[in-house]
Amino acid sequence: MPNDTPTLSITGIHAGYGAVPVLKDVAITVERGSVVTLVGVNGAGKSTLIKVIGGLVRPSAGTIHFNGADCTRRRPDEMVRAGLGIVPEGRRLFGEMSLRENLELGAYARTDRHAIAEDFERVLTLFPELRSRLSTPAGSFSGGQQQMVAIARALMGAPKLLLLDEPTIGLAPVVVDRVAALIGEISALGVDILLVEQNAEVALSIADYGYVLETGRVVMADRANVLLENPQVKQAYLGV
Amino acid sequence: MDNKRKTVLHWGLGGGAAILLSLVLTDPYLRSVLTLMAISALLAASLRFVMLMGELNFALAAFAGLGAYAAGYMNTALSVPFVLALPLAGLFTAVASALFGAITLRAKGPYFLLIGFTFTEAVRVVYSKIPALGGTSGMIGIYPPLSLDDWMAGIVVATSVILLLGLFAAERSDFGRILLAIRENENVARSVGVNTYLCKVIAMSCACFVAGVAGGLHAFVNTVISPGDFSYLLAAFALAYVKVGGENYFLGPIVGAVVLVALSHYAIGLGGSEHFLYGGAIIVAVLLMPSGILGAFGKVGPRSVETKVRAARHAV
Amino acid sequence: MKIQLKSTAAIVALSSLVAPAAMAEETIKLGLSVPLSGAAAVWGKGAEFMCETAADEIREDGGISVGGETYNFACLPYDNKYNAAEGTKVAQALLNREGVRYIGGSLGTAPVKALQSLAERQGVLVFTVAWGASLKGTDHPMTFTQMNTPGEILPVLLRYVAERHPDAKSVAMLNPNDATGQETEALASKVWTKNNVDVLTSDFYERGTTEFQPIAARLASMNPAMIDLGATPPADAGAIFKELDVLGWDGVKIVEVGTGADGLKATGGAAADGVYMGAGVTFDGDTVTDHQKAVNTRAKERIGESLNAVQIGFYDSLYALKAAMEKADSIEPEAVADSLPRVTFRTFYGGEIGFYGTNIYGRDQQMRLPIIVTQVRDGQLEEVARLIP
Amino acid sequence: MQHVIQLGATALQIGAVYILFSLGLTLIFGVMRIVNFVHGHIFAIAALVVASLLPRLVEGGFAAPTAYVLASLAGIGAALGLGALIYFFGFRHFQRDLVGSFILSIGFVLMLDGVLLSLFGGSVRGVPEIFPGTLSVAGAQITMQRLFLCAVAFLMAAILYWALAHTKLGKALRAVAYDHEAAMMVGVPYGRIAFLGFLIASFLAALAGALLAPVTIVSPVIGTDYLIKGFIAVIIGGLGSVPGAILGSFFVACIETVGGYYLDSSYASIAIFTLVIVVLLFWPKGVLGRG
Repeated sequence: MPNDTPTLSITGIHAGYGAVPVLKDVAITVERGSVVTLVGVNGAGKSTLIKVIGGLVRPSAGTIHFNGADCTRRRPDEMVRAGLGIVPEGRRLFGEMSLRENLELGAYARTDRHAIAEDFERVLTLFPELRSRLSTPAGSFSGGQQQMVAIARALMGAPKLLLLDEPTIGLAPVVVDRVAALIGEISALGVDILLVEQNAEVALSIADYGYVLETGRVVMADRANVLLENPQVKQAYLGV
Repeated sequence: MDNKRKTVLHWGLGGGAAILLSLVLTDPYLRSVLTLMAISALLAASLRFVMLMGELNFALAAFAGLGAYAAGYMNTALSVPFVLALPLAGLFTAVASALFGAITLRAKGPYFLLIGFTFTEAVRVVYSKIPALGGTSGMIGIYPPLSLDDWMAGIVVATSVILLLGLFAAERSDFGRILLAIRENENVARSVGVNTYLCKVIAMSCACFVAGVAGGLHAFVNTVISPGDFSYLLAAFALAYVKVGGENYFLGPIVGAVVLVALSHYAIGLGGSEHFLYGGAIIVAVLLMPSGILGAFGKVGPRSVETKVRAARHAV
Repeated sequence: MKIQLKSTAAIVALSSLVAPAAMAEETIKLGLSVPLSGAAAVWGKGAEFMCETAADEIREDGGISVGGETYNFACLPYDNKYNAAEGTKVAQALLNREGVRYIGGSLGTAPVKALQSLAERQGVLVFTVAWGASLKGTDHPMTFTQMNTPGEILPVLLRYVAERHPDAKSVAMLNPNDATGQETEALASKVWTKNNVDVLTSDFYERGTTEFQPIAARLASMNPAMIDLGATPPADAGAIFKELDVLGWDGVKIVEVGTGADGLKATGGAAADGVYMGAGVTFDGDTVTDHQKAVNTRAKERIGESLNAVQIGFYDSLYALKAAMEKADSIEPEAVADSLPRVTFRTFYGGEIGFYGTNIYGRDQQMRLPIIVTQVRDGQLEEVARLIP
Repeated sequence: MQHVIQLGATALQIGAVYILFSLGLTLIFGVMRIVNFVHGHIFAIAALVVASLLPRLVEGGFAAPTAYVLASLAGIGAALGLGALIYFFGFRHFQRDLVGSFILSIGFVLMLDGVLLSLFGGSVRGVPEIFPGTLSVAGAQITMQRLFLCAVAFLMAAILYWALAHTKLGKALRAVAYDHEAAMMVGVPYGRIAFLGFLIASFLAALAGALLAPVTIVSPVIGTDYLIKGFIAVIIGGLGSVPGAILGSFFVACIETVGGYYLDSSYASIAIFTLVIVVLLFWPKGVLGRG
């Protein structure tokens, strides 16, 4: 691609709740065509960072550039319109609504009916097992299926960048593999990915680049395969 | 403990000054304003105590009414002396509120609030149906002993100071910390072995004891009570005192009561426009001073454990 | 504009706290404890208007002469919100802040009880339209009633209706669940029985009710010859008669202490026709004086409906006070209270009247007002009988 | 038998109004998580505008139905204006803050009490009948006016029900009610949806006011009774639940009708409150509330 500005570039982000600071001077870049992962333990500030990028939490300092435009104080719906897709921690499906309605809501910000219908088909091709259950309430799906629905819902927004917050948490190993494979497929479709994970092993094995977040600060940043070999990472996150 | 000594000093100075003021004031009108301020402060502090555990006790008006009617009935029909009627009214209210809480505290948030609201309105109809309580025209002749007549303002203020001190101690105790923990996350509190339901019922009962005594004081000060005195507006005003004063401070409801009661005594001369002014004051206070007068003017007096981890304002 | 004026008045009143002697000496402040907000606001507003009207008339007539000095009345209306707690606040403000020594009129049994309790301790003279029987009697030597109460109205009204409709031998009663309703109900069922009318049921409903269908269904199901709505406010009564009309009930309609046809017609429309009222005042017809018409026209502009007996009481009390002050040659409340039962004065209804009531209440504390039986006929309120006790 | 039908018809008519009223309360709670005490005044202002404009328009030569439609439009417009004002200067800043929004709504209630009283006076207003006549169904009597009211109320409830299920806005409202953050993350503009939800709720209340003006007592305090009944209905049905609001409204209307018929009506009020407590003993979040 001729355009080499990164898809997402955030610098010097400080954020928190009330007087409690959560993120301190965080900087992250997602280059075009890449899968980037952010690993860290519970409470490191990963979900807060997702909310900051998504526009749900206002940073007290710092800037966010998305697709080259300054999006620091955009509202969440503006971010989605600009091409951001979020798969939130815990799936957060609309449990009482049908699968079809969940997918339709994923395309809320779009108005191009034709393209939405195409994406609908494309998503169902990606998750063929969902096709027969379109009118089932999303809340009645199994954990793994809900994760698929959450990803499908985010893809319905035709994102340029997909934020995945702990997509493998609580899933059986087989399903974790499925999710990992999916991320590769989605990336191949031309969607950049920022994967936030506690499961560093899976995350670093599918990512191109990785960041390690500890108590609100980025403490390490390198190519994913390098981080995988890093003894500190190994000890702290890979249980080796 | 230097901090503790400072707290005791504050209470001694503040409470002492209030009691002294109630004794030296000779103007009957200013005395009546002062007693109303003290009773209002008690009601507001009672409301705030339940807010510590994250619930809005809108049945406050009903329980103040129960206290007032209990005190009034004991005094006029059973000839129970004033000094005994007052704590008994509080106890009666505490027991009644424990029963109420045992049923309703299974519900939370808006449900609990709205049940309180409907309970208040229902209890009022019940009073009006009981001739022994004076029906709708109210109960009259609730007099404290003649010898105490000149001291009533002092008695009211002193009782208020003692009860407020009790609430303050409870808030600062381990029990108070449990209530805050319940507000933060009830499930976490339960998971560490706290019987949260029981704690909530006890807290409700303690707060309503105070409300009941406040109601009893109201009955003895006014000598006349009617069902209309205990409409939901009483709780609404108490909430206004808490919010205007500053809900994060123990002194908040007291400051709010003093300011708004003074304001309402000014506004009473405005006839029908009183509501306009009172409503306006609440709106302005809530919109412009989200953490109340105390929040706006800095940290005055003993500050409650800062509890409310407010989520950062969502960009909505 | 109005608000501003009143605020100024309040500031003046407040500053009088600081400098009590600064007020003009020839003004006698009359406190009014009336509802100025909520459902009964229109009664309070009308009361305020009538007090001011009488005060203005008296001023134009040269005021009150006592001991060579000329005095005038000033009305201070305070909102008692119809409950005892606010009634106490109002009493404190009027008596202890404004230093009022006369209550020109008060409305609402609960707040008036609160007011009376404080006023009696301070020797303040109280006029009231409230009906609570406990407010009256020899225990309350400083209290006077400025309006007919059920004790005066019901015997006359109910006998008249029973005589007019000799075939109607059963009645269903409904009253608001408040002090006036309860007092009215207690007396009315006795009077009906005395007139050989069978009371089928006697119900209460909550003030503020807006859906009257169930109530009407219940009343109609008893199939009474008469329906007596007692102290039900006219607007509520109109709504009930309308629902009764829909249900096909047709009989004798009574609103014992109905005060005006406006509310009745507003909600009842044609169904209000034929209703008998015991406290209504009509401003149509030949007997109405120009003065009554003129005052009523101004009242309509100001409060939106015709004057009623409650509000007129706030006019009559001023003339009664003027007469008593001049007779006693004093503005001391005790002296004035002493002479009140012995004076006569010009009532708004026309004619000179005094006070009576010794045989019922033990003292002459009730204004000898005419008892007017009115009926709604073809949308107009007509006087059908008048009795001066 | 006849009185059973009459009672049923009465309950249905009263329930229809409570439905319009409580649907708004439940919608606002669902979307914004606030308890809106101003709802009664939104209702009252519509009724008051209709009641004061209608006689003037009729005097001015309009036919009664035309005048009624015009007055209703004005009333609903005024109510929506008030709703928008209250939203922008108040509730917008207090979304999902139960205590803050509640105290703010109490402030608005007090202020509007004063405003309505000084604008419209305290006196009761009569509104001429628009649709004269009564209908007799199996021995039960219903006025045409009430029938019209019922028809519109049920139509509105049906439209709302349908719209929530099938339109984009409806789905967005449900999504926001279910999980507002998740809704924001899929691109639902929360602020706009909340505002629209508030306006729709205000519209329902205003419509109820305009419909009720010709059949009931119109005074500045008219809203309080409906507010209490409406809240009871949504507590019983479950806050935020649309079918719950409908169920609760009928429940309240039935108790009020049957209780008012067999007991006297002030005991019926006590019965309603007692039953709320009983319901909550078994369903702490209302019958159809989320667990």
